Amino acid sequence: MSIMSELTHRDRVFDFLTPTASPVDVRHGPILYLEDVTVSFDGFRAINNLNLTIDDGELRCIIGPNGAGKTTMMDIITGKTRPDVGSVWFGSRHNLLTMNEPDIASLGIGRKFQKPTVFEALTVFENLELAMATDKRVLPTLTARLTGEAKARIDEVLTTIGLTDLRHREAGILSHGQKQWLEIGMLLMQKPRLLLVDEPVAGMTEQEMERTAELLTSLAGKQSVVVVEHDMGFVRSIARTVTVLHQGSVLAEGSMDDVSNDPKVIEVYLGEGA
Amino acid sequence: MKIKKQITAGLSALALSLTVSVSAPVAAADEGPIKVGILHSLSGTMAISESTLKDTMLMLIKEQNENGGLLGRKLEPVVVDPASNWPLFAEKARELLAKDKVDVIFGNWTSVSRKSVLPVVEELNGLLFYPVQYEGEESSENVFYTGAAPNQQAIPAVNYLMNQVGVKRWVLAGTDYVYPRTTNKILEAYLKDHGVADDDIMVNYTPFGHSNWQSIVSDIKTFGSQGKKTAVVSTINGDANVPFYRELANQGIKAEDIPVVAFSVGEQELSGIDTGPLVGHLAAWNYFMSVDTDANYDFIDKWVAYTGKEDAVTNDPMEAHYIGFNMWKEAVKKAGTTDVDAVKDAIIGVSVPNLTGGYATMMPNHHITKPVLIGEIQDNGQFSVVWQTPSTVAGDAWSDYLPGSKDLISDWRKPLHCGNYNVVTKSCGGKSEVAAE
Amino acid sequence: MSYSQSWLTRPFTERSTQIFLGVLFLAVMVVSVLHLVMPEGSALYVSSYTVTLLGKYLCYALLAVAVDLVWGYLGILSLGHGAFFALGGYAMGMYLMRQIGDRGVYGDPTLPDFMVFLNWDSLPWYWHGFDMAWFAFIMVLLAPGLLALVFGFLAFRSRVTGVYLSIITQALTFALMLAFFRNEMGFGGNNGLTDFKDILGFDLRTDAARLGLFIATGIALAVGYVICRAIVTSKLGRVSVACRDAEARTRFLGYRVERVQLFVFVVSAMLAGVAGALYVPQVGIINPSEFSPLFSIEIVVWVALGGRATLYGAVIGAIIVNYAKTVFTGIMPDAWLFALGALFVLVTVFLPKGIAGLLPGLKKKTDDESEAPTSGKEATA
Amino acid sequence: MSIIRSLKQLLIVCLLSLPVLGHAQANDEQAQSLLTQLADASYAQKGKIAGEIARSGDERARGWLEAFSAGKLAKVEDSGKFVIVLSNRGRNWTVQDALTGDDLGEISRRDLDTIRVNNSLRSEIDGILSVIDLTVNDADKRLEAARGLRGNVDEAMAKKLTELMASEEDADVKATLDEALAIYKVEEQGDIGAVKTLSGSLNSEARAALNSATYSDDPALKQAAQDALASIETKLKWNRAAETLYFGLSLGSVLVLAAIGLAITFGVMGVINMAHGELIMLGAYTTWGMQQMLPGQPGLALILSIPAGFLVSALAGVAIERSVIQFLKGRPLETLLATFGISLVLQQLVRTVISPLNRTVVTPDWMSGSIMVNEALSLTLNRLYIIGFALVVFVGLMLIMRKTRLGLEVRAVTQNRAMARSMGIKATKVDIMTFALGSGVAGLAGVALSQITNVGPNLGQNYIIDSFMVVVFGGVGNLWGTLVAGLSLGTINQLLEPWAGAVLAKILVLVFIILFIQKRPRGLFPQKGRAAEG
Repeated sequence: MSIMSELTHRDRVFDFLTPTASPVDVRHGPILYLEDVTVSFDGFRAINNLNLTIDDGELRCIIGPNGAGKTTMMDIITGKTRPDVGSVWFGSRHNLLTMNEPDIASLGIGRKFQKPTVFEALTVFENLELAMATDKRVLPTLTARLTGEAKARIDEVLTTIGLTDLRHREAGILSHGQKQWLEIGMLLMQKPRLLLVDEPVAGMTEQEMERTAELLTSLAGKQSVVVVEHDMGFVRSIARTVTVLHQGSVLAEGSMDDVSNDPKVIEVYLGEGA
Repeated sequence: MKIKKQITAGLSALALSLTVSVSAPVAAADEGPIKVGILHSLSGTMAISESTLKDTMLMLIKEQNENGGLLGRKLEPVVVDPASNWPLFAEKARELLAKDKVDVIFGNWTSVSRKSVLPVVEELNGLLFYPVQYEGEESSENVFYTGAAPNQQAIPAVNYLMNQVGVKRWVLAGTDYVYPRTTNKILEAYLKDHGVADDDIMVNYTPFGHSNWQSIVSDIKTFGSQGKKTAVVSTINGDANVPFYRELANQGIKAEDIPVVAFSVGEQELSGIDTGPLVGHLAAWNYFMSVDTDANYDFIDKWVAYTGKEDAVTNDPMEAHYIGFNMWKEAVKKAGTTDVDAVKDAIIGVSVPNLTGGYATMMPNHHITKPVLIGEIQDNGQFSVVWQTPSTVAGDAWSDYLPGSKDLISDWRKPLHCGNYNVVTKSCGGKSEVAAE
Repeated sequence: MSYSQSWLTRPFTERSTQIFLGVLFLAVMVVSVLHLVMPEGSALYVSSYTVTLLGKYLCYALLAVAVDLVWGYLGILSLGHGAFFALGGYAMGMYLMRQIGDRGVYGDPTLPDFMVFLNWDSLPWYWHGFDMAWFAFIMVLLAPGLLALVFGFLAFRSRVTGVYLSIITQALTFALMLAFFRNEMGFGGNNGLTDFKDILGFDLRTDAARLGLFIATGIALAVGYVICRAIVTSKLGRVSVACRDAEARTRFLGYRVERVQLFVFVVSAMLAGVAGALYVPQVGIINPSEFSPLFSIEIVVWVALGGRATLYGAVIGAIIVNYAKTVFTGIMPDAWLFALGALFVLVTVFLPKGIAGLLPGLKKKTDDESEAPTSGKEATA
Repeated sequence: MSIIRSLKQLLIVCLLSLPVLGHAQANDEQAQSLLTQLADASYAQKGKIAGEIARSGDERARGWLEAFSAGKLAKVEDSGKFVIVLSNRGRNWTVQDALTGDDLGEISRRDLDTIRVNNSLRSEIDGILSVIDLTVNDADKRLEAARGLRGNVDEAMAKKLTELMASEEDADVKATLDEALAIYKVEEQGDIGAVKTLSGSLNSEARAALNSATYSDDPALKQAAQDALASIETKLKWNRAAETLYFGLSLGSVLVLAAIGLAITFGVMGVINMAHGELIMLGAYTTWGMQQMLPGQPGLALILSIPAGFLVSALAGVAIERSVIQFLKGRPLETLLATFGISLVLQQLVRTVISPLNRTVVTPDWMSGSIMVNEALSLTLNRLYIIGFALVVFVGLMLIMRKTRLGLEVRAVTQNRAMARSMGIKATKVDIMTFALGSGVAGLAGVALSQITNVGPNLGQNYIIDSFMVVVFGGVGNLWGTLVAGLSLGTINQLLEPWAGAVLAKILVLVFIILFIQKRPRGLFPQKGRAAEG
């Protein structure tokens, strides 16, 4: 059936040329609400009535020990996991719980996985090309041509992530760090309103870390960024507001200094060198 | 109907009078070996049945060569493997005729393989000897059917059960393909002609290699327990038989209560079954290994010697090949050449001894005369003949019991020269271009 | 690759496609010429038997290309492509049956012989229209296409993947095989459809018709190959590879994975159908055994042998295996299954990239050739 | 059936003359002439002569009759001597002089004329023997005989039976004889009282008698008969239901047996083992081989084949694992292709080495036949054994996976290979063991299947697809799933078969599986964690 519908919209084949600014409604400030979200995997409560709001253009860091539910939270936001109860809203118009991954993605929520996942069989260039925000329905994709401006955009991102020389190498051969960068690059190509970044600096050198920090901070403002990270140093270097997750719910929230002095947090992090 | 009967009667009389005794003068120039194509599956599901037929042919050819070959030329077997794959049958037939230029082909077992080869043989004007009992409803100028037509197996068997055993209720059980379908159709018509009520006939079809017979056998059991003598007419094919008979035995159906008469179970199939529980069940063929004639015993000795297996068995299709080969041989001698058209004309009316102590004659409809034997399974995997037709029966290409074909006859001699001549409309239907020749 | 071209012209710029089309064209030409010009009996003469045989190989090649499209680029191992092949074949077979007209043995003007002799009084509804070539040819695409659409829609929507998908495709073709074996279905049961007379007015038994079919098959293969090439070199092709390697990631990029899969799957099924349709008139019979799961698995092995995700590899594989089959079943029948079996094992264990992997020269070159200019452009862009 | 009638007369005479039987002295001339008559007579006459032989009071008579009905009484062509065939296999038969009982060694089949017998004769002779048996002391034998008499009673015999009944003390025999008489009375005399006796009897002869009674012109009898039949029908319905269930279970257990090995190799190891069917086949051929090695004691051979079959297939499994699968770690779809190749090779190997023909595997007596729950419902023994066997195998596997070190290690390796390794588990060893186990179980399935289906090169192919369906339907990597899936699919199939027919039933089951997988892509019992994924 889907194919049929595709065929009927021949007139719109080229509408990927028109920029896809997501129609997210942020007049009431926050771009992401999570309300009393709970999800449990056979008995074990990964998320336990979690409440979280991210403001438009905010850069938020989320920390927490293993199993605090950080990744699960991202799964819920991106539609990979459905919560048992609770509501998740993108802006004040879109109920994310009623949508699937592609819809959510095209709404403007980009995600970077904890374990960098790029398309290893494709070249760096192609990876970015696929990520580019365009009409992603089947036939338009089939007949898609690469326009000059699109190429320009890709080159721009290539330079940002510093992979210009490797553009035609298969992504499979990249180092761990480079894959991290490529994936971030793919996020940029998506032009998302909200970036969910899971452990972006794992396996990166000091310099790379700094550049990542710069990049993320520079993004904030235009886009909202949620960073999940273990590396406290890195968090401190970028964080304005920090949320501490513990056992699936918010343990503390505030500036880095506040939370790091919070006894509860210290207790949780005891021995984790916070 | 009547006209047809007369014609066929006339034909057979004429044919029998044509019996050859002297062999034609041997061709002077030696034109290299005579090539005999053997088209039997050596791999795949049909290898079970067909590989022995290949060996039979090799044995016959070897023997013929030891006796100085044919027309002073050696016979050279050309063996190919259609691998139980029907399109491959057509391809291999083409290979034999077009590439290897064989003078004659002996081969095929399943109906579908024959149907697939048929157009090729007709197009390239080859000779095919088909050794297996089949559903009839076919007569090709290029094919000689040395196996039984329905009237040479099914109908006599049913007669036996009806008259000698007094069966009143019938189960027609078969594998779901064309041979059982047609045979059962013919039998149904025949039984109804003989006053069997509809609800005294139970028809059942199962897929190839069906292995779970529990409910069907128990149905048969209930069907058989209605007070009238019941028999099963089985056209169940190959592999499905073992589980079927096992289930019969285990559900305690004895041959004395509900005899099963099978048309596709021969010595070879039995060699794969524990026959103890089957004693008394029947089969209808034109030959049994147990037939008490010297010709047969000699054949068995040769076969055992050739295969080197003391327990090697012979069966009906092997005899069919034996007859077919000898007929072709005689026809070639008679025609003095292996030229297809000459042989085609020469072979009609040729008579050769069969293994059951009689003669087989090639009829103008390319079917042969055969005795019909009913045998009961013995505990040693052999059949003991309990009844047989007083004389041989001529194969009938077109059944009298099917509306589509009751008015059709086949006669490949001039002037008629037609595979399906309609005696009512007086016209040669279907392959009109063939008749035009 | 030259990303900026239109998707349909793009394949022609690749070296590999150019070579492939060239070789194919040459082969077809040579065979036809030798068949027509050379006198029979001369060493160079190509008999109509050989022509038909080659025609059959080309059908298998097209089928293999179809399988490679879904397996190589989409990562969907279909063990049921034989079903689409056979459906196409049956559509063609039904047309050919209707062409027989009253030349069947029973001389019935409309009913095929097998129906007459199973006492069918009238043509079943789904046989209507097949007396018209155009209708039949549409059905050749539609029948497999629709099956693929429905099946794929269900399967991909509920994200059935990997082994599970392979197994249910196998179940699909197995079920169809059993169904077509039933005589009640009205497709001739085990005997299938056979004894064809002529196609589009040409007598199938003439060498001319044979040659025609052979050339037609060659063209079909060329077109099919180009279409597949066009798809895999398009952005959609790259998305397919993306789905193959990281399905979840592709979803998070906003692509509807299940639709991509469905689209490619249906295209592949239609190609298989065309292959079947060309196969039937050349071998002269279509029967349910084409649905057998074993056949479908064998197809996959052709592809594996030739080399996944290259398309031309699939063609090479199909031709080599089937040529070997022809030879072996001729000279040493018993050895055939040993050889085939050994082939399966050796290829999968020692030759994971298949034969195509052995000639990287071709593949590598194509990439450089096609990328050099574009990369240049991008640098200056 | 005039033959039967005449026989019946004979029966009575021979019954009356029973005391004579045995005491009479041997009289060879008479015997020779009788046998000669028997040999030359037409089928119609043979019965009569058989009767005379029985009556002749020759103590060898019984032996002759038995040999005759078994088709093992033969005449040597030249000498005209009568012999009893001891072994009738091959071209030369070992025989024994029918009169003197001396061993005559082997005689070529050519020189022997077996005295032909057919079904009706055979049943006549059984009749004769059974009537003789009616007077023996062994109650079971009498019961057998009485059972055989139902439907074969006639006027003269009826009298005799009534006498016998009077003297009969065994209740079952008495009841059966009573039934036999009642059947006779209903059929011949339309006796309503007898109808009462028959009502509720599930015996087919009884039902037949009642059926015929419903056609009588006497309304009372007609009514009575119909009522009786009705009551029987309701009984039958329940029996049929039970029967269908039993059929379902037995088919299911076959599926479970075939699939359970795959549940290990495929489910636990993620190897798509297309050669699984051939491993089953090997087990079946082992059974055949065993029976060849131990001729004459199929039962023992079968028992021994259980460990042997396991071993053979397990070793084959190890060979496959070492030679191919170990190189295909983490490439499940490739294992499919490779193992498919192996399956082809194994098949052809059996064809060339052993034979393309099916092999005979004998069913031991204790496994053939069926236990009669009642006249209408009897459970076939071989299937009963297989159900049991399937359950035993299943429980055994469960214990191995749950309770043994191996099971623990297997689960560890499949959950997380690297982790297991680092904890000192030899992953390779575990792989070998697991695959061997799975293959061995396949071998066991083969041993069982040899009792219900062909033992031939194609045995495996017939079960491979079903096996995969069962495993996938049940949920890969879950033994319980396999059990439930197998049994339920079997039952569904058997429930559908009566109205859908065998073929359609199978198709419907397949379609059902396809749709089910749409709903639950991971099967009935999805596996947690790293499920065997493509």
